[in-house]
Amino acid sequence: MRKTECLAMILAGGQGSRLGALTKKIAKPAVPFGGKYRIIDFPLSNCANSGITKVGVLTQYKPLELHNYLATGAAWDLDVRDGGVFILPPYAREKGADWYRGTADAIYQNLNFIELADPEYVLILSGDHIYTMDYAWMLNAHKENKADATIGVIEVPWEEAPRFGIMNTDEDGRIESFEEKPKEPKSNKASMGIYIFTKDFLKKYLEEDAVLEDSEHDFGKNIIPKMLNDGARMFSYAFEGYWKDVGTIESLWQANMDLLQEETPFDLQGKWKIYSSNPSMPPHFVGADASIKKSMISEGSMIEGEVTNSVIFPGVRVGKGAKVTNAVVMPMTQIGAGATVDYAIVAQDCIIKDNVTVKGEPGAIKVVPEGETVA
Amino acid sequence: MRKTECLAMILAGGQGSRLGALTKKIAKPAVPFGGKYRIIDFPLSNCANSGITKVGVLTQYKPLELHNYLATGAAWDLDVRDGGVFILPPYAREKGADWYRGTADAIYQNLNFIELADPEYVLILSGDHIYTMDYAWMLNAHKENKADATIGVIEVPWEEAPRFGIMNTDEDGRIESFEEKPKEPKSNKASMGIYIFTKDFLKKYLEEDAVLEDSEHDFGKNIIPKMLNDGARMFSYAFEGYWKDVGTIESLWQANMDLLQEETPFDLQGKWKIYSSNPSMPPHFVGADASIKKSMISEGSMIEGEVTNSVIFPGVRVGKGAKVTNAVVMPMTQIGAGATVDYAIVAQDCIIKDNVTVKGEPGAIKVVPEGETVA
Amino acid sequence: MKNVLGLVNIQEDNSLIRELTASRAVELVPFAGRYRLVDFTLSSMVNSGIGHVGVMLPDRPRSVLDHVRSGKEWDLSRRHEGLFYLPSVKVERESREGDLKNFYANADFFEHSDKKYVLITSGSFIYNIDFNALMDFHIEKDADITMMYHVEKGENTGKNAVLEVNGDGRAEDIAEKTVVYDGSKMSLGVYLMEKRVFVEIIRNAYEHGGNDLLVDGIIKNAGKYKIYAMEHNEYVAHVESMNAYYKSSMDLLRYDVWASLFMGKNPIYTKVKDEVPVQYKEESEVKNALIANGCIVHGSVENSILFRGVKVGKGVKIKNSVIMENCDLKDGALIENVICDKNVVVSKDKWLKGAPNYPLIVTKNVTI
Amino acid sequence: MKNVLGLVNIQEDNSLIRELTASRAVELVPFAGRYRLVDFTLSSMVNSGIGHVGVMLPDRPRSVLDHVRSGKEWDLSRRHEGLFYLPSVKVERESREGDLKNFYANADFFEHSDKKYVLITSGSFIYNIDFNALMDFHIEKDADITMMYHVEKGENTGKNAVLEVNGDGRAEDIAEKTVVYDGSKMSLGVYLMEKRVFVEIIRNAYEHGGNDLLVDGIIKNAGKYKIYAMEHNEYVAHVESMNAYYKSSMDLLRYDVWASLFMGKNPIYTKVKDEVPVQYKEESEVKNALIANGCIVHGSVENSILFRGVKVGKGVKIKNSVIMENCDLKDGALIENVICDKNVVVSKDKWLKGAPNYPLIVTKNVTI
Repeated sequence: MRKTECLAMILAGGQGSRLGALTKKIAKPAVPFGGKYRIIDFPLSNCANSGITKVGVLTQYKPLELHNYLATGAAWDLDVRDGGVFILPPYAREKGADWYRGTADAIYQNLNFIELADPEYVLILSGDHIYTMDYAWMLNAHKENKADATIGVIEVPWEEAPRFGIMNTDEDGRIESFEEKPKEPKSNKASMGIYIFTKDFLKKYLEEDAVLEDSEHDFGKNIIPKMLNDGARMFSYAFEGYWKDVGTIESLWQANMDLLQEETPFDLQGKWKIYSSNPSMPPHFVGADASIKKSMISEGSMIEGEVTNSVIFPGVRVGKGAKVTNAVVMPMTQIGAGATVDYAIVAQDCIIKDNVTVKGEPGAIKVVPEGETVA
Repeated sequence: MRKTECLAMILAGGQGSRLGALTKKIAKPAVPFGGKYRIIDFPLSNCANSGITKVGVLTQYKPLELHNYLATGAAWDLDVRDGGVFILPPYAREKGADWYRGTADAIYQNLNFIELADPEYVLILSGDHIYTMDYAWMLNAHKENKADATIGVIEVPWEEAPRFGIMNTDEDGRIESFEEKPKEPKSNKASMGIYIFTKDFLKKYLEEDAVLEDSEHDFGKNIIPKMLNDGARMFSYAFEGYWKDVGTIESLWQANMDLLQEETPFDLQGKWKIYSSNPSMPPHFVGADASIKKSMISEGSMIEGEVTNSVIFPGVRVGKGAKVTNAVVMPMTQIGAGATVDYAIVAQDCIIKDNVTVKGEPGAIKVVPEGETVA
Repeated sequence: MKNVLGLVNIQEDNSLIRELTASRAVELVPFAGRYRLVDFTLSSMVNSGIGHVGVMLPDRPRSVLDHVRSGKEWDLSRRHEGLFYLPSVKVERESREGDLKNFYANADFFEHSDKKYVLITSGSFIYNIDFNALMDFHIEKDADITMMYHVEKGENTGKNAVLEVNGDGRAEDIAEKTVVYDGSKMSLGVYLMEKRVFVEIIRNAYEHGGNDLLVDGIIKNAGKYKIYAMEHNEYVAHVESMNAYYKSSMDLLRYDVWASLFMGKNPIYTKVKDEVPVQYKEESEVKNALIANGCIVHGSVENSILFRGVKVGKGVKIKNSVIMENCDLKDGALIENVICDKNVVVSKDKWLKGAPNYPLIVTKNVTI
Repeated sequence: MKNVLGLVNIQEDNSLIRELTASRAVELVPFAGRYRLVDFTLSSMVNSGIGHVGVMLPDRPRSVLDHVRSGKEWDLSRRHEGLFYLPSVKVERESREGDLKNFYANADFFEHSDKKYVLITSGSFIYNIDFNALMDFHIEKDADITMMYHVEKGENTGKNAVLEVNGDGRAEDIAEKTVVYDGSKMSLGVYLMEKRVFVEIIRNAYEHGGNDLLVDGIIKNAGKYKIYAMEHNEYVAHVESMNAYYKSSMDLLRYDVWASLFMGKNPIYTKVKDEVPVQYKEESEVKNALIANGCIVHGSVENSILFRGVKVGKGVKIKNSVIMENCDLKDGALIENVICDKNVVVSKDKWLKGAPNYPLIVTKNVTI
């Protein structure tokens, strides 16, 4: 049996309440993004491309729908011997079921899963971020530094630093202190919520934290500060490139729009492919009166109207004379003839009837929830 | 998308307390049986051979170990598009987590899984039985009878009938009444715990039953009697052949011994193969002083002693001069030189030291639990 | 359809569309923006519930092996049954042409299969068929062999079998023609029969010197077996000539054809490439087109099909053309009535123009 | 080993064990009760973390395709990378023998691969190797090419390459011999090198008229490249003759050989058949034997290997023999010093006896 060197655990979040209407029927990681992907395709593809084949996905809600989407993990080529994608909802145990009380508690409750896989290192990821990253390099740095913990950091504009968890490091990258949302930041290195821990080290801290009554069982608030306090060898790993939190409607919309720039935020055509469960649809059909500009359009769609500055997912129909601008239109949605959609996210399986207008504005994106009919 | 015509749900039971020491570390369906199989290989292989490719496995305990064993379902060729094996533990929902309160409640709690699969029929199976059966024939009978429910029955010796749920049927096989463990049975047709329901019909009864406070939420005790009471079209489907409950230590041992008869209880060499997750081990090694009689021995074992009337699983070592009789020895267990094992079940990964004796007797089979060392 | 063995016939008969088949069997010619011809019959079989499918390997098998691989995309990478390849067998002192020798060489394999029926199809037809209806028809008619046909509209050139069918569905005549006239019943190269009949036919035909399953196995036996034929009245194309290829491609630009082939309940599967959605840039203009994922469009596209990964530079104009995978059309290029095979590069400001209905064909990997 | 492309060489050179290779390539000869020779190198590659493996298809590819199929059992049925077949390419007017022409015909494929290294192995060696150690050695020595060898005990006939290696591990001489003497360093047919070096070698060797990778690619270039060789000191066998086959089979009846090949941390994978455990009946007697699942044993077996699904009737005596899959030895049969290929039936009370060390060979599907 080949040993799992590094096991990935994706914190796929709670109810995703900041995404509101989009997570009514599906878990946050399954929310569509970028014309054909789901948010979770990014960390999963990063894992596959980094050679990490065993991945646990921790989710509180709607695990079945997620299970159906992830299936055997074949889409990400993770259906390998000793690998695979495992959905880990908080299920009933001998002592009864507990909700995940925080990010650290979610990992704690799945320590038996980790022990079964028996890795040397555990990579903890967040399910809310869009980025491409080779975790193998970060793991190498962790090993070279003989670190207990390595935390992915990205330099953010100084004025935004107070919104993040900020790492203060020495010149070797060793973390000297950590401040959660500091008013006067000493550094602009923000934690990306990507951690590599040496397994036994992590286990010890999770077990200690689990019994503390006044802990919020959160990595950023409790675990990391405690580790630093104890003088553990903790290093930062600097990431450069596009990295975007899509935990809110506005940021999800903006991240979709980012893909339409002349220079896309990461090399979409490159070797680092983002894999996705494929819908087996034909090339999209463009009608005789269509107009498409500055947009991304996926397979199986049928465009007869005007699409500008928008992201269109598989199986969408845009009727004659319809105008779709600054919009994200998710799979299988139909937009009727003469309808107008502007500054909006229209979720899956919606019907926008003929000549209807769905209009938001910058900073107040209009959302049509899954399965709705707008007449 | 191909539609799932018939979805199978395997009730993989509670803590399997009647199997005691054997289910300390693994769920009952994962208990080894027959020299290389696990109990759940039988219903799963029956499903695969019957053309049923989507299977839910309902278990309360140790779902991770079971998940690891079932993996992608590839061993049973169930890793197909629109198919697969789904482990369904009682996980946390919006209203908090509930234990499965009975067989019917277990299905009720997974109605959303059933709705997602959207089958016309639901086949409900038990995870404690060893038998080979083509469910496709039973499904045909269900359709031809335009039945609401079809129940698999087997004729048992009249004197044993009081231990079973007994079906009284008319000459067309339509069930007229049902008695749970009748003192004076009117028929010897015992329920096998195999049900086919038309999905909508089942759903209605499960939803009605779920809110009844005095119900035990059990198919045999509550659901079936209520359906009969309402005059539903319920038919029996007669099964002929080997069918054995392995829910107790004695019956598990006996069912293993049944395989050693001159005429095996079902055609082990036939077309109806029992699939199993394969350990990739070589042919077993028989030493120069070994003696093997009336036994089943699997791959990867090394036999140097005497094995008589026993079932030996993969990777077992039987040392020189050891005597193993009337025993079931599960994977990777080592039996030292000169040791004696008689009327016993030795679970996985045990070590029986040299010259030690493990001895039970008929009716009082000795059990060595998983991972123990007997010195 | 659990008791049916599927067999996909790959003939490598590339006489009529030579430009596209220099490096591949005709069944592996790219079509419809992301597919190969063989995808259509393979997907139809799988969608009909056939789980054991043999694909014949031509003498030059690389194009088949590269595309079909393990069969995973058709859900045919299985432990039991699933996909298998029928290698072309080199019989010593064998000089016969045709598909019969390959079937004959594998006859023992068919004989040992535990399936009751075989469904033989050709890898070069374009359709999306549920074969369950064919099986019902076959059983209802108590036929020995059941074929399928399509009533052709307009004239169609290329080697095709044409049927005469009576009111009951019985095939009264089967003949191979080089032109199919309007209203003729064109065979779809589909044969359903019991395995026992199939083995009897190929043994008999081959051992009496035959070459071809259709001619020597079916046509010459028309008196001996009860042959029925069932109509398929949705879209069908048979790519037997460059003209037919171009015409069928242009057919796809009609919404009803596109929707009936691809958007019904049964998808057509193909090798997945994980390409990104099409990126349309500021100045793009697109009308009446099929555009596959992975394309980047700066210029204008009209009445055309772009395969996966095509780059359309600024000011490029594409009209009435089929541009295959990974072609790179540099700024200012003009392309009209052209079929570009894979990986063609058209340099800046170059013009390429064919005649209407006589497209110019640019072979693979060429830079112009 | 993510940056390594694995290539399994299948040569179909069946000159020396002709009786077992009439219907299969030598690499597909059954061995050790449930495996084929090629399983050993394929499993070693996969266990070493190589996920992209090409298997060369011989002219008669059926035995390879039937066994390896989609590669699923080796975990090589993948969407990306995984298993691929290198078809034997028929170059027109090509009369050369040897493996070089196949490598040459696929040179463009290797060139386009994004892997840095290639590991070429032969499908006819029996070993269980972790190639990670080889890669470490290759990098440490800064070698152009690294081979592997085994120090032979006793004399071994058959065509084998023998190395002279200096204290640093540098190969000072490589020669092809027909007898390998006690203490010689026998090549395991393993070559690790950068892809760029590999393509250079096959292009150069083929274009200058070469036939054989070892002779024309490696031996003749021994001065040009830095060739190192690493020892593998666990069990190795090379089946180059019927004698070697029989001897290696008997080797497996030593517990240490069986345990070192199969019971370490890396399993050997093969096609799974879901056979039941061996059923020993009342009167069975078995000593010093390897018995595969699916066998039913009524009689006595000594110093022998039974493959999957062998039936041993009452009163049957088997001694010093290798009995392959699904043989049926009826009551009272006597078998000594025999190798039975698959599906052999030995009738009631028949005797079959070879000489010690010169086993009698019974070919496939025969009834005696």
